[in-house]
Amino acid sequence: MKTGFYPGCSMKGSAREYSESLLAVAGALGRTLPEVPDWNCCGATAAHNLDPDLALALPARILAAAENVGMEEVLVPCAACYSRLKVTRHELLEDEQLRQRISGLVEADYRGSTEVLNILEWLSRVPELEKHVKKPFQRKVACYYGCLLVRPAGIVKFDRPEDPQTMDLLMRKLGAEPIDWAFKTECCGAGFSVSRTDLVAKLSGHILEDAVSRGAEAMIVACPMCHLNLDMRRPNIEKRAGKKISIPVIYITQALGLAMGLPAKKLGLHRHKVAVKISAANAAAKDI
Amino acid sequence: MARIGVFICHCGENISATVDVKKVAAAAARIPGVAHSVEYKYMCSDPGQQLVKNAIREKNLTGVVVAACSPRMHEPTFRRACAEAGLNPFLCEMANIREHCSWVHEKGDATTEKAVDIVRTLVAKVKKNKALQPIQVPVTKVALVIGGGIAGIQSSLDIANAGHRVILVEREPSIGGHMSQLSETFPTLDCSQCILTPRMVEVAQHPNITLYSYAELESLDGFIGNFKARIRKKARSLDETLCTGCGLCMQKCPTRRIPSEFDAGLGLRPAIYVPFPQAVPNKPVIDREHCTYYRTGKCRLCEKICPTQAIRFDQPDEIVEVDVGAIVLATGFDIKHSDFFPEYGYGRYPDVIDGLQFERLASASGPTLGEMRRPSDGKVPETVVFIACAGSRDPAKGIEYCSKICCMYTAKHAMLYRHKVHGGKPYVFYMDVRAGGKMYEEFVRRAMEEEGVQYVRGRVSRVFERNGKLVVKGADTLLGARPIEIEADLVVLATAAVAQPGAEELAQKLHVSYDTHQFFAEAHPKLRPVETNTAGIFLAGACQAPKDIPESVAQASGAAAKVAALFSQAELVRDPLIAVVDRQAPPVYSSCVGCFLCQSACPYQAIEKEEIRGRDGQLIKTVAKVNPGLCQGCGTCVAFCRTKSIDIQGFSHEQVHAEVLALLNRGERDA
Amino acid sequence: MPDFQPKIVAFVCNWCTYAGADLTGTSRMKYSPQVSIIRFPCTGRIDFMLLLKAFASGADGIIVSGCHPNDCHYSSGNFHARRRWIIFRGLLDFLGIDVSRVQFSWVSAAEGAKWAQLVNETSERIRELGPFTGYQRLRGLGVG
Amino acid sequence: MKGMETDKRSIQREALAELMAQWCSEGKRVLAPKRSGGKVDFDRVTSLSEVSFDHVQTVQSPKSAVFPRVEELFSFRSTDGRVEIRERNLDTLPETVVFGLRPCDAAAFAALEAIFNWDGPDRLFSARRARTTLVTVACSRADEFCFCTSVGGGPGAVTGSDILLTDLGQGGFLAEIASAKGRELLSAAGSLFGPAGDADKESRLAKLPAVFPPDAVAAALAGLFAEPAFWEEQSRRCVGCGACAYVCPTCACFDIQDEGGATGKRLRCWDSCGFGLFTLHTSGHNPRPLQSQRWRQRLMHKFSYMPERQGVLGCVGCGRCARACPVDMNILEHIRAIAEARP
Amino acid sequence: MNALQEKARELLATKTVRVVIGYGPGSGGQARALFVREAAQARELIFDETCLQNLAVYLMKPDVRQLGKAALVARPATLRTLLQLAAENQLEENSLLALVPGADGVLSLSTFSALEAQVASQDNELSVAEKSELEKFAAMGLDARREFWQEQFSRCLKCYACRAACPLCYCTRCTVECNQPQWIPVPAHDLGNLEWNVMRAMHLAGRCTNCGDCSRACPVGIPLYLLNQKLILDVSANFNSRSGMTAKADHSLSTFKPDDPEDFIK
Repeated sequence: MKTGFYPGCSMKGSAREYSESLLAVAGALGRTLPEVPDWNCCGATAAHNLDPDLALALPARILAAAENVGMEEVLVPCAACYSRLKVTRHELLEDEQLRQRISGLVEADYRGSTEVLNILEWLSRVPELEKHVKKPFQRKVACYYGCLLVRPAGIVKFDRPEDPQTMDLLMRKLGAEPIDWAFKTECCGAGFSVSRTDLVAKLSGHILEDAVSRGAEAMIVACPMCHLNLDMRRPNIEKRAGKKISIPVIYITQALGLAMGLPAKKLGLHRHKVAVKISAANAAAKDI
Repeated sequence: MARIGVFICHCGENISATVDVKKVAAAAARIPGVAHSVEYKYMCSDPGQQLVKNAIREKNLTGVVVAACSPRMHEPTFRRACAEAGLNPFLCEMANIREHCSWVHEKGDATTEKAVDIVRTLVAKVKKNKALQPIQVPVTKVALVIGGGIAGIQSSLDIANAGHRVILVEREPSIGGHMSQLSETFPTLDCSQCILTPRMVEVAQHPNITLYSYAELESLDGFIGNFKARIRKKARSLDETLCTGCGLCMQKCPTRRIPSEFDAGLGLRPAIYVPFPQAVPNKPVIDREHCTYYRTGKCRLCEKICPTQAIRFDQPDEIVEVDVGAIVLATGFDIKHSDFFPEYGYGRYPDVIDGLQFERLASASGPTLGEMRRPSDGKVPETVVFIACAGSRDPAKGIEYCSKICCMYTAKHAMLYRHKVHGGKPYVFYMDVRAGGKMYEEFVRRAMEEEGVQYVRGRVSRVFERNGKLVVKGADTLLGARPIEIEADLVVLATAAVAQPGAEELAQKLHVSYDTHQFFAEAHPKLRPVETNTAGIFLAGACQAPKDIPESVAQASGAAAKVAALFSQAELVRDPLIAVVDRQAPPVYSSCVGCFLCQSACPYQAIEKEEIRGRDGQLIKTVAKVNPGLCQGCGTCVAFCRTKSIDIQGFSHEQVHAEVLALLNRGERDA
Repeated sequence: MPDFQPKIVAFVCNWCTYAGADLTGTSRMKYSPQVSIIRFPCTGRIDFMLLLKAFASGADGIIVSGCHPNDCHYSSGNFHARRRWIIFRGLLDFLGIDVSRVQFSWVSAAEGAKWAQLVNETSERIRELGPFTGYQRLRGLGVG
Repeated sequence: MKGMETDKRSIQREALAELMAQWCSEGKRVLAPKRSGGKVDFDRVTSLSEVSFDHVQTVQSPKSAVFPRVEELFSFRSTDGRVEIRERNLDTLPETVVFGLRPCDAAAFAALEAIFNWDGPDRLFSARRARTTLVTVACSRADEFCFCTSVGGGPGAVTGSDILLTDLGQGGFLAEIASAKGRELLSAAGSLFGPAGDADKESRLAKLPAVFPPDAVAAALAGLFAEPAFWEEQSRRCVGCGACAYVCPTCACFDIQDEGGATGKRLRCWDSCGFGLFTLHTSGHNPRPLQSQRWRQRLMHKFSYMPERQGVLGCVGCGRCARACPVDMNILEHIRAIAEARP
Repeated sequence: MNALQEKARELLATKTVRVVIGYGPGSGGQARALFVREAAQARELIFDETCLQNLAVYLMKPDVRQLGKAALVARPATLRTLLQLAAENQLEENSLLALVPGADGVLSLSTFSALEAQVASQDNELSVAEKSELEKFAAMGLDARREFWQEQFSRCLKCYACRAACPLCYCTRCTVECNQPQWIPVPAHDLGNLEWNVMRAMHLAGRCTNCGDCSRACPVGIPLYLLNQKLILDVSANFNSRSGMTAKADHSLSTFKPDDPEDFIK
């Protein structure tokens, strides 16, 4: 199976550590992840708010590029990019006329052979993942999926839309104890990160508070946007809540890297706003 | 030589306004074999029919074509008229020159020509018609009712009261079904058991009813009037004739912590048990899965304690074979807790329960003796949230259909809760309230307006626990889709009503069809809602689709009436429009080669194997044979038969072949 | 061929399409008089040989219509018919016989309007195709 | 035609082509062997270049020239219970030249005539026969299925032909004019023929020694009729199709069919005694229910009944039935077995 | 004696079977059916590339059936035919021994499960050449196909050799023999020939096991195999089914799936 990698803009910017940790983990697992050649922006929220054709054309071009070089699937770690690519693929395959029109627009023909994969799908396919675990992640963690990984259910067809389990199962394999909580798929505020920080403070605040109140020691995420809101917007959240909330927010790839014993630096943990203290990420030291 | 009479109807002006009926009559008269051709204003009127009858007698007609309206309208009328005049009714055909001609074309030569074409086609057909005799099938006047819930009980009683024998088979140790589990019933709030128990007793005591409880249908053969059913009586592990139902064994049984099916898992029962005190029959069964003796080989306490020595540990299952003439299927429904909505936490939080569990909590005979106490800690819930459509009407995550009973029972639940916990706060999350039915809407209004039930129109996104409360997150779509959270002590899900788990398997045993949700399929959604496509098998209650009690009872009585009608004759008389397999004199016997591909094509299992043997008993050949009791006359087998050995009466090879040729060859090929 | 009036035979089942065509009449919808109906109990009853007989007798087009899937009065006759037509069409096409002259359809008892539309569309198409001379030439004696 | 002196001439291939063109221009139907898709069979031709010369034998015999696969006997119309019959106009039947048939085929016409005119003349057959001229080409090769010499014929036998051509090589043919019809043809195109010279016909002919005497067969058959085991053994692999009869130049069984309804035609179609249905009675009784009995009938008819009743053998040794048989029922082999089984 | 001859000799000598239906040398270098009823005659059996006939045809003939229990030398298509006959109630289990000569001797199969296993192990698909010939046809265009078949059928004599050679045309009364009504015109004219050939193909749809004997039998060389193979492909493409794979009644035209294709139905 030839698997390509679509980083998207976040992974090259605000979420560099997601990319770094992913590549570090992939390397340690003995897998290469060639980037989709000449990739472009997926269009994100902006495109599909403005121009429906553009919203399909941008991901279509990415998919065509991947298909062209024989990639049977593309790993899209950013949940937002994943959503755009997945939805585009679905729409194009449902409607042959649309597919031809969009292919014409981007002057590249996507025939539908390349599948789109999110990070959780990719990781859960690693056989005997637990065998790679050197330092079991013996913490209570809150697995946070956000909106885009599991929705719309009819299109992504991944996990249970309201009560997903894939990340919980993965974290269990790493030795962690996922908590039972109610905010797995609640909205973090997402795109309002810039325009309505008050909303983000409220929504993300609820998420963090519930996780903390149930004893979680870390939030595990798989989306740059979620990470941004929960981590970078922590001062706003704390201000609104009127209290300090110190739970760290780490990417699933970082959690895996830690469990595999990779150095923190390589996993980009130092880039977080909320400090991830890792004197020794093992069972004895509880201060991640 | 054929002598066909053609009778052309004007239908007032319905036909004659666009078709030149005189021309049609004249053209028909020229068709070879037509001995008589007339037109008349209203052929279906008494004088019109008289015209037909007189002509049959006077002109000695061998066949009749009435060119008028659709045969679906008046074929029975004219066939009856022919029979009255002494002509076999199956020698009469209708040429549809109204619905298929005068009403759909403009006035003109083409329309008249088409009317002539239709008449010529039917004349060609009727020349090949054969006099047919109705089929008579003997009827065993015993009914088998499968399922002893309210529908099965009602059907059994109605059939038994009509004077026929009934065999009632119930899978559980007692009859009563879901209705026996209910607390009170909408919209009258009368006690469910109070109205049901007398019926149960009546069943037990009725001289015409044989009750097999703790029994299941093993297999079924035969056809309408002549079924042979094999019933497996599961071992109760005791001798029913000796057991007095004293209940000592149940009191002494050391294995006591088994979740009670009757209490929907909220109560406990011993390993030897009756499901509930009013059970019929009131004789216990040993649950071999949990019984200490069956698990470890030691105990036999009940055996020692039984005053009549009724316990039989080594009792085997027993197979009973019965001949029955009709079957009523009344196997009911189930409610599904499954993971349609895992985010509601059913199974994770003990205080998230389903409607049936709420019934048990509210029932005076339930695990809390009717006191409203929640399962987790026995606390009286101060706030209760009822979630309607927890699975129903949700094609994305649940099932697409409406479970029909939930709106009403949810209103009832909320009301019952208020009656038992006066200061309690009930909330109902709903999509729409569907309260069609006598006094139903009024009942719901009462809940909303007089009983203080808070109806919130919106869906619940999730239920989670916080600080010992169940937080119900949802939206109130009537208040601008505002998100709301309610901290509840108890959450009740109106889960979807679905088919019984074994429904598909049972349907296959009985050869009745079922829908995509495994509910049994009625023969026609409007006009034959009680029949199945298999003659002699009828439906009652929620095994067909979700239904409330009055509907189930009504259908049950309907099914009973169908059975009684069937049993009112010594023999079943049916139209002979069925398939027949060629039979000839020796040495051919039949042109059938016995490939039996027709068998797999027949939707009714009507094709049987017949062994033709010589006088010495030697097998000569095995050929197909149509069971006239089962065949419904679709003719699918006919089109499959390579040797043209199966033909269907009324639409025979010769008939349809003649029609095709006659239709296309204006005035040419009329031999 | 403006004056060409095609001959079209419709083989229909009694329970759905025949009743649907009755409804067309009851609703007084108009359609082309070139189509005449032959009634069958079920599409499952329709022998493929009858279609050949119709063509041999001079039909320019054929309509075969019955109950929608899952609506068959006999529960599965139409499913059997559908398989038969799949194979039969493939064979005719392979033999160079234009299968567009045979229109298969599901018309329910409630679809009076669909029946009228089906008949009109089919007649129009057959009119455009012209007489089925390719087949009709086969009539009579091949050898003098 | 027996006893008539044959007139010998020669003709070059080009002249033959011209002759054929002339026939066609006169409106005659010319049937000749034509190669198509690996098989050689009689078909209508308009030029000599279409004609095959290098084959041993055609798949079908030329009998359809006088006894077509299907032919209209008359047409009818029934109105008001009265039937009106319209006879065929025999004058419209085509003048036909069958070209390139083999001497065995030419001999077969005598058998057909004997059958069709046995108890009275068959108008249609006789009219066709009268309009048919046979221009035969002698055999330069034979194969293992040929046995004309055992049934009274030969690769260069003239009997039955109107003109017999023998390929002398280098584009030249010996033409033996053997009948009045032949002479008519010759007189109409005399300039195309040359003198015969002293061509050695025999050396050009296939060598085919006789393998059984026909008389011995007839005698043996008489004793074998009531020996079912013999026929079962012989016919076991026969699958009962009609291929042998349909390709046979002398098989003349037919079936009468009406086509149409009140207006229609009565048709004569080929049939075969090898079919189980051939002798099936309306009652359901079949006097020849077994394939072995039908096989026996076929051989008896050709080698016993016809010599006895019509004084002509029903087999000309063309070997077509054996070549056409899907299961290799080799008639020669069976006849030899019969001849040898002579009690 | 080779393995096949030895096997046949043994079966006859032990009276396990009464006749071995196999191949022997025939005219013109071709093989022909040979009915071996004596052990001594077993040495006449041959098995090589000339042995093409589907001998299962003889199992349906009363003259052969009366000989007693048979062993039948079976080619791959013959085995499929046996299973198809079983599925159509024409062959009882263990009533016959199918002899399959192979590199490791002669397999002798009598149970349906053994036949099914053997068939499952062999190649039952149409060959690449067969498929490409059909594709060529599909590409020819409607008119060209019509002309082709009209020319082919115009030669048909209605001798029914195709039918007689086909082991699945075992009907004791064929549709062509029905005259009330007369489904197929008796005369071998264009219409009669077309209708006969359409009917023959339709009646074999979902049943034909592609032995090719109909085409080999046709004296005038009509390529009937094309029709059969076309329908084999259609049945497989549309219903994902293949004849002759199982002894259970599993006829693709008398069964159905609710979601069978229906894009051609309005």
